[in-house]
Amino acid sequence: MDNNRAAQSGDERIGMWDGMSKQSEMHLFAPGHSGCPGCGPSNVLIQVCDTLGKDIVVVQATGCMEITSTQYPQTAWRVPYIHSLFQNAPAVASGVSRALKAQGNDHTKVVVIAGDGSTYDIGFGALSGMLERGDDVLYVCYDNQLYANTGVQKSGATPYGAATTTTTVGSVHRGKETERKPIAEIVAAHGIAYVASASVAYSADLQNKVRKANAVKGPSFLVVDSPCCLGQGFDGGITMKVAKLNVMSRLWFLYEIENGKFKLNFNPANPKPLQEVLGLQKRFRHLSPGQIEHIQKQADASYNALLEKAGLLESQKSFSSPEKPLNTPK
Amino acid sequence: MIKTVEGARVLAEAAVACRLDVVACYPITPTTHLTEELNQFYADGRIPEYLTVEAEFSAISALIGASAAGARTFTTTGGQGLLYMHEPLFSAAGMRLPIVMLVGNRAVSSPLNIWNDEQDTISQRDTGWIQIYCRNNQEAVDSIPQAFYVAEKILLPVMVCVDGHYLTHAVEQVDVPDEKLVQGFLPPYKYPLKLDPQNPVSLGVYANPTHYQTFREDVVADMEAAKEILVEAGKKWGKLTGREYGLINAYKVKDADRVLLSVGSVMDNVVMVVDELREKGEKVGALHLRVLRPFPREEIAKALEGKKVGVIDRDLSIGAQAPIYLEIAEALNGKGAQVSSFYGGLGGRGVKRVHIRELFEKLRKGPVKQWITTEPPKAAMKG
Amino acid sequence: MKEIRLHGRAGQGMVTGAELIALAAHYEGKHSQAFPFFGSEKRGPPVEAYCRIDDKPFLIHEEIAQPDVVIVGDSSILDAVDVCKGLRADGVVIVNSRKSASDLRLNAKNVYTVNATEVALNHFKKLILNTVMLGAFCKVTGIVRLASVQKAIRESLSSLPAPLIEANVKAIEEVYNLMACSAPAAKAPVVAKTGRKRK
Amino acid sequence: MIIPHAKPGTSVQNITGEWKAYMPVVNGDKCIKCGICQNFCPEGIMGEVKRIPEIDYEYCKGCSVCANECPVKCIEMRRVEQD
Repeated sequence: MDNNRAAQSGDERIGMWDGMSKQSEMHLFAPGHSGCPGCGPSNVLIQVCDTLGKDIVVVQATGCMEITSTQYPQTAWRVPYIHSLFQNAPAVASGVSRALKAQGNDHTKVVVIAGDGSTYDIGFGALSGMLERGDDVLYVCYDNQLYANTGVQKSGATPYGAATTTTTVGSVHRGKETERKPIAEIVAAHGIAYVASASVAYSADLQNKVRKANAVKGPSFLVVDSPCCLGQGFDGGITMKVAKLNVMSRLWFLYEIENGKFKLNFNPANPKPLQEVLGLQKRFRHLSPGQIEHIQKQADASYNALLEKAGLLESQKSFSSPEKPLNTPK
Repeated sequence: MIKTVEGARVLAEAAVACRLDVVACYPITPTTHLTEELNQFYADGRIPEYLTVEAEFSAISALIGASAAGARTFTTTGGQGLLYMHEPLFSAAGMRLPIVMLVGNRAVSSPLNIWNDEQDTISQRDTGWIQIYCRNNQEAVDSIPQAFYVAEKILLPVMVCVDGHYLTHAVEQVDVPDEKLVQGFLPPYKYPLKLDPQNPVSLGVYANPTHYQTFREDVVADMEAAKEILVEAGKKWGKLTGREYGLINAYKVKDADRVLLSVGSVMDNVVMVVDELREKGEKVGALHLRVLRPFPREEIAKALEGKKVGVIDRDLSIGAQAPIYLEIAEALNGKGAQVSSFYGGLGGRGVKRVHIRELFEKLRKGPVKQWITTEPPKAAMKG
Repeated sequence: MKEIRLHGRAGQGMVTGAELIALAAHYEGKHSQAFPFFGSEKRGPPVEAYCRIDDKPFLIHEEIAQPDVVIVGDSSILDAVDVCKGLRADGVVIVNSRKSASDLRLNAKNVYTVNATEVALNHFKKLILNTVMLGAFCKVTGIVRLASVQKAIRESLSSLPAPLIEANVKAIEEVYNLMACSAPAAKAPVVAKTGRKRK
Repeated sequence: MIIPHAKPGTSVQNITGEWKAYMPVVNGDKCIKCGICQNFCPEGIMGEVKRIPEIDYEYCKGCSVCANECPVKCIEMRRVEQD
């Protein structure tokens, strides 16, 4: 598990790195940010930035990671960074990438780093516009399945059944009554070259996908499961355990969609019982047997759909069709 | 009954007592607790429909549809959220839809700031929405049923504006009107041209130059007519609760030579200082501008003729004089009054009693135009 | 008028502590107000909350600059935050610390310390410090009575599981008894007025 | 004229280490230098991978992710001596 410290051998370190200790100078996302103890998204930022290196511009949407990292006069970012509003990061990123291009810079990568609220909901229109324009932007969504910064409200990424402060548990309604948005498939449907679903707890897979997405000329998209202890209701110390269990219990999948072609990176053939991961989280404490059964059915259905799209279903194995030539030149 | 409760949470009770049909909310500080409390009422079946929209732009858009279809509608937002409603705010007023919204006043970006001032609602004063400002949570709770009463009678949407943090997050004693009292005050909602297959009218039409301005003239005329209905609602509410409301609230102004005027919770602090200074024999007064739209020009002129008036703007019109000051100065034109403009208290600095004492002093000389609550800024700004 | 400022770290319950005092004062027929420092919903950084109590209604919407009482739930913030800022001359400071009052070297005359963390960790898994500190507050100042705060705990924390509510009620009593000094005689309660007239 | 901005990495001035009630202590002998703790630390202050972790307690918030994820359980959470 090589955390691939940012490649910056030999360059001068004017102000970019001034830390109080060797450890505090190591990463492109510095310590001292005010994320909660055990914050999943904070770790995603460190892994993503270190993998991408210094030659990037980060465009951020309002959200937990923006508020905790840029409280004037301090910032945790050691790379060029811009934040404007909650719903316009993809548009801002398009602007930055076109400006760099206009000035003859074709190497600096523009990277949007946004939460699920801005990605699935308020900024979704701007995201779709950016994808259709084919702007050269790498979009990373740290997905903690809720609006954390404003105190745990529901987002389009909140799973079925989960209690949040806007899918409250009462005598008539009990938690979220709709499924998550399949954001990766929706983004892939725009016909872009690379989309991937990763997890904070599978570092090698995550960093590999960051590298592949970075290599794409044009839009690429990563959604990264990054559990939020405060919002999902568990102690910060087990954030990575919850993330691993999400994958092992078919609640989160590791896969890639390259030019529309699905590739499963991890096949949870015999999944862990749902109760193990659901039981760790306060947001699921109220679930009725019926709701748990619904989640189980949904998890298995998603799994089988993914197997089918990746051509791994038993029935497909006998006559898997040859690789179809790409229709859209990329 | 009197409760010790947080502003944002008790406002949900006041709204639900009006028997809402459709609520659509997007969470934003400082009104998240109200958004959450409304959802709890929905989860317990007290509100039939609650949309968790993906953005404030869609909150108002959803309520435009619901209101036109005959539902009584309510939402809440603040700061950036209100700014993201800017376009549909005009549309809702132009379509004469009586939507009621509770705005938790908050500073506007950039820089980003979640604390209190009134830049957000002041920047939306031209949208055609009636604007009621509240000095404290009692006035806020009392103003929601009155907002529906006025909106549904004159068919114009209403913003009830409540200072974020200082009021939305203040836990204090509030006499919460129960549903029976509110139902006695508020007639059921009947939108005359409801979207109805039995009467398939088209709403939100396209008007060419011949007709467009006629509609705008009608909105302007009805906004003026709303003054009477606001006073009517305030009187009717007074009979039921003992707390009467009007367009303005003049406290010890009649014989005052110096008066401070503003909107929102700062006026409670001014009232406390007025009491202090009156004990020392100083003839000072406080005038709360409860209704900013429609702007009560005549009432202001009558109340402040010949006095030294200080207008506190916790908002800005960048490149011009402070917005509320400008309107007050115009209303007092030729009335022998001396109007000063004090602006500041932005982004959570607030205007505290220590500042208010200074402002009353400055009014002795006047008229002046200056910042208030200026900390030693330049040093802090170096960054 | 009594003005109280509570200090601690986000997630330790100091905001709830201010609300419990305000509620307790209301039960005793007084007028009260509480409101929190204000920031985004994160655990960890220092926060403060405010509470005002008076016999007559008051109309104040501003932070507390000259507190009569300062309550510090987490002494680890002492070098980051000047908790005694603006403290009134005869003001009282109550600090959760194992050190003696003098060792803390705070610039205040009346400083009381209590090892509330230990009591809290006996009753709760997490470091919830509000109720334990309120036990010391009632004992030292007598501004509100212990029974009123316990009633406020039962009523406003009703959504919590019952054993946790009782743990809070017991913990506050334990600290109340732990505090060495005696509380000044509490004034007789005033019967709550019916409607509340706002000018 | 002031453009709202902040200089890179200045968050290091914010010593978050005071937040912790518990602190991780590494038993170097049992450590197999797998790098999991360095990789998963949300503050990124456990030093280089492939080395025994050196924790910068100025920033460690005591979240215990490292202790929970260590495959050989060589990191122990100990109560911070509050004064």
